[in-house]
Amino acid sequence: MPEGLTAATLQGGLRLICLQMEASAAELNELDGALGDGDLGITMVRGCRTIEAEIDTYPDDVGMVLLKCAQAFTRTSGSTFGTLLATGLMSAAKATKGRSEVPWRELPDLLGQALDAMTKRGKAQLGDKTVLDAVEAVRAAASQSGDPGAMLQGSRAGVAQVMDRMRNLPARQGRARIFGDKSVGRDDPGMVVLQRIVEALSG
Amino acid sequence: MPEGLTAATLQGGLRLICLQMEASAAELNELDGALGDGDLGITMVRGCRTIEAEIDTYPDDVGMVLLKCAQAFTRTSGSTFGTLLATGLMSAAKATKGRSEVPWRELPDLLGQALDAMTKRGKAQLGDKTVLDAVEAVRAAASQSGDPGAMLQGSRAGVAQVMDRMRNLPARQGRARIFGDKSVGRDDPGMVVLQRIVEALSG
Amino acid sequence: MKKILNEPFAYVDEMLDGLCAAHPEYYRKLGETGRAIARAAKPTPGKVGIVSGGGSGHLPVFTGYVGKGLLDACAIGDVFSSPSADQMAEAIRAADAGGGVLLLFGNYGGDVMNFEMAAEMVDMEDIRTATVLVADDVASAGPGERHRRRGVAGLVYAYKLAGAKAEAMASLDEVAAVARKAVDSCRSIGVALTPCTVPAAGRPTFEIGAGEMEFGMGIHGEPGVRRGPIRPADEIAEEMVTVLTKDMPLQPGDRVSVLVNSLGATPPEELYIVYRYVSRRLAAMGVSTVMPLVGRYATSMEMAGMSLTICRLDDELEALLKAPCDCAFWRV
Amino acid sequence: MKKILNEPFAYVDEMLDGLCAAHPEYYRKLGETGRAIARAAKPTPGKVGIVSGGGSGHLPVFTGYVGKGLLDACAIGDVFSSPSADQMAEAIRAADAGGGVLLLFGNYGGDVMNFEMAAEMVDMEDIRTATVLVADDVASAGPGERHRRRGVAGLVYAYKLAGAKAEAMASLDEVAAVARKAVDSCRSIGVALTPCTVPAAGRPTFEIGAGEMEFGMGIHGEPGVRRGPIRPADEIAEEMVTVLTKDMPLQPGDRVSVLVNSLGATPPEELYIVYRYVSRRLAAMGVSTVMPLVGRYATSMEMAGMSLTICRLDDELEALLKAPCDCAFWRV
Ligand SMILES: Nc1ncnc2c1ncn2[C@@H]1O[C@H](COP(=O)(O)OP(=O)(O)O)[C@@H](O)[C@H]1O
Ligand SMILES: Nc1ncnc2c1ncn2[C@@H]1O[C@H](COP(=O)(O)OP(=O)(O)O)[C@@H](O)[C@H]1O
Ligand SMILES: [Mg+2]
Ligand SMILES: [Mg+2]
Ligand SMILES: [Mg+2]
Ligand SMILES: [Mg+2]
Repeated sequence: MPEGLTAATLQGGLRLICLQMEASAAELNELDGALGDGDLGITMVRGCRTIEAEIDTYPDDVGMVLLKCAQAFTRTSGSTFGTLLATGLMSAAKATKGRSEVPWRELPDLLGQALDAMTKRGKAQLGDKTVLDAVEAVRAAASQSGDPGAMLQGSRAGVAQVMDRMRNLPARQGRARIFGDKSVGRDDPGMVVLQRIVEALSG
Repeated sequence: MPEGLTAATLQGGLRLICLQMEASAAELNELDGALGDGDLGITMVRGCRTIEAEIDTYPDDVGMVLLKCAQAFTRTSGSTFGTLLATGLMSAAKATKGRSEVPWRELPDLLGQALDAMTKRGKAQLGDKTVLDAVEAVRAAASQSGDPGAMLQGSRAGVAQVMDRMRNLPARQGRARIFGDKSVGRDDPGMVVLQRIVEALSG
Repeated sequence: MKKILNEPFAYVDEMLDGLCAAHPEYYRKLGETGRAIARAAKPTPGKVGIVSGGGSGHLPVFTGYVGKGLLDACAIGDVFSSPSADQMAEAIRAADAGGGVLLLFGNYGGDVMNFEMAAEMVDMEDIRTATVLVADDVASAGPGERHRRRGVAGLVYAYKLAGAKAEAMASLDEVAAVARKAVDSCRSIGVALTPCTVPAAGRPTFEIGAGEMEFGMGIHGEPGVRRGPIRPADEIAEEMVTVLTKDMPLQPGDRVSVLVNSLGATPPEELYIVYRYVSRRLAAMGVSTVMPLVGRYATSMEMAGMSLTICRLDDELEALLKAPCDCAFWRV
Repeated sequence: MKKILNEPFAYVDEMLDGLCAAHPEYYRKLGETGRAIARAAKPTPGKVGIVSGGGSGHLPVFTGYVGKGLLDACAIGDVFSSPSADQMAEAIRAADAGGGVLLLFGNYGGDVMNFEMAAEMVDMEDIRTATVLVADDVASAGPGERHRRRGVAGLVYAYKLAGAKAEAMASLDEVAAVARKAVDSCRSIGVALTPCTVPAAGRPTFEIGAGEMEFGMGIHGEPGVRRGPIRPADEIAEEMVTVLTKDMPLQPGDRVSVLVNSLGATPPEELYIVYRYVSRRLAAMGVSTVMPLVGRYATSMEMAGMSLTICRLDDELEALLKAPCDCAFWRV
């Protein structure tokens, strides 16, 4: 087992995520439909299908693979989540460009930088009950250990925790904000996407 | 009592008609509202108010009085009934221009000419369940006698008769035609106007 | 149907006040009745005048089309009601510049009667008039009874073509001949999805189920040829083209203009979806489309639905269609 | 809300097909995504390009305003959804003629994010961009937070004024400065009477009682400031003028243009009734109205309601407003 994230490991992970998104599309559309325009599943599926169609041609360069993933979303979606995801991926791509392996211990920093880029792009803050809070939970868990398996276990727990904590708060960003109190008691759909991704990766 | 219709007699009759139309406006609007645009009472009241406002200045010329009446309607209404009434009045005005008295026995011919003009204008036929049928009933009654009182009595009966006869036929002209079978069993609103006029004149 | 208005009986007069206030460079309200509108500019001496008119509630029809290359004056009735003969006569007088006046309007009983009467009035004042009725709605009578058809969006082509001819200083006979040719070359068919409400009446002009449409319905709610479930845009467009080209067959090599017109609430997005199909369909027949019009050209206030008009062109009509025109609602 | 369409997911692409088929002299679809539209004519070398974009369902906004004296290119999203950053980048590339490109669009989260990302993309290709957000809806945030306001019909003035400046071969900084001045000079407020339906969602954007209106509601159904019974047109107009002039006080002698805009179903008749009041009201304040716009300039498909925009003019803005422009929906 390599000491870090290789392009091959990344591709394996992407395949798992793509499978999961096909399975979760209806759930995500429905969650987003209750508080928004109902396209979150569509956004994820479109991006993932573009990735799947190209993945065999991806180069042995972690940064380039991440860039391709970012582009899969900027090409197929103008929805907030797609754009934020692309923003985060782009940030990580820049930091890893030209490298065929990235040590696991660099992951928390990469996630932190991605989070910064996403925060700047979306002008939301931690605590606003968005995907940002879930990303932060993953970053925090990843910084607790150098082992990818432990990172994933920690992320699962961390994301679940932050979702529990925020469930009864009103949404403060995006279309869901328009629905105000209707969002109280409901999970943020963007956080659910991250939860499904972590679940897919931890098998 | 003069041998015929003078401008003064005509003015007296007009005053009675104007009073009657104020009283019948709501009824006429309602009848027309069921099978059309509900403006028949408005049409009559607008024309009559214009007549009332000017009647004291009318000249001693039967034809000119009739012309003024016609103009009262062309000025205030574009609705079918107003235009047909004006057409009939105009025809009678032309035939009596410059005369201060018109013998009663000329009345059937004047009505016949007015009816022809109205028929030409509206492109309807006798039997189509319109005001034309009521005018024809008045003309027929007027030709039965040279006495204005008897003419009016005959007209009352004749109009009532033709209305009874047509009540269960469908409308074939104007907006009422659109309602088709809904018009069966209902009096034609234009015939009701003539009925009220005859009633007003026969006191 | 919700409306933004004041007193319903003031609807038309307030609308005309606003129209003339917003566009004094185009429209001038004539004194006596306030229900006749003429071009702001004085008529060119000798030019044939073109006058139209009818009930309100159809903007840009009728008043909106007063402008260079289109109408010279217009008489405006209450919503869906004919203006009076006096108002028409006033419009005719304003449009007269010595060359005679063409009365060009839709084939509705009240309008026909009143224009006839108005023509008699101005005839006594030595204003020569000619009358051409627009009767383009194929749903309203069979091909053998074309003179009984109602006038709908085909008015727009009649105004444009006759207006351009008049602007070229043609004689009254020539302008009337072009108007007649325009009417002969136009066929329209509409589909209604929702009714509208006449302000003074306060109730919808007809009732229709939530999932229904009526093919061939008239712009005032006159009954159409068939009511049924709303169908996909392409099927509606297909049926419209079929009906129109059955009534006026087109040959490969023919040139037409088409008007895809909203009755009011139907947005341009939907009109373009329909136009997309119509233009392909005509191209497949070998018919070329010239200067298509897509938008709200002849409406019924907030009614949802659309109409398709096909106007067959020859060299003369094509040139007239492309000639300049200018009013607050349309510029070529 | 009844619609004439085919597959809801094809709504936007079919609409764009029809738009480009009907007006090839104005609009050209760019290859890759089919969701970027540029002027049919090649850009003048050195001219600053102006690009806008946003969700569909607002015609003529955004795409309709691609044309001389207005926009150079536009990216088009699904109904009420931002286009992607790639589509925006494609529009920017098409608009670039070496003088840089102004990104001029409404202040909506998704559009802002994607335009930012697109600007970063083309920056790597050495295309210079400047961004100006239109944020004119006074109902959406207080005067202290103007940058948080949504962009609505004020877009039309921003396009027109910046577009005319760019046509005069001004620099990117100068064009951006005019756009900023336009945004600073515009205030809008809307009133909604009925919702509309996003085709893919198939249900109305909000619910509202039969006799109710919502003052200050956003064009996508964003909550407004007050819901209540529908009031007479003059009262609505009075409240609108009051709200706008409180936010942007006007002095006797000031010049403004006003846009009385339908959200879609509301017919021009009603807009003119409102304009009639607004113009008198402004005149009574000693404010003169220049080139008023009355019609459907920024819509939400078949939504009923209207908005009022006041744009305060100085000599420069007045001249730019009156400069020529030409697209399928608007010509000056
Ligand atoms: N400003 C923001 N910053 C960060 N995340 C946001 C922001 N707005 C929305 N989100 C996230 O995006 C999710 C919705 O994504 P998406 O459906 O793509 O939005 P839309 O379709 O409204 O553009 C939300 O559940 C939330 O997690
Ligand atoms: N073509 C016609 N010829 C003769 N009379 C007609 C014709 N059409 C309608 N009428 C008469 O006119 C009456 C309706 O008048 P009115 O309300 O003025 O019509 P509208 O408002 O539809 O123009 C009918 O009741 C009928 O008597
Ligand atoms: Mg969404
Ligand atoms: Mg979305
Ligand atoms: Mg009536
Ligand atoms: Mg009437």
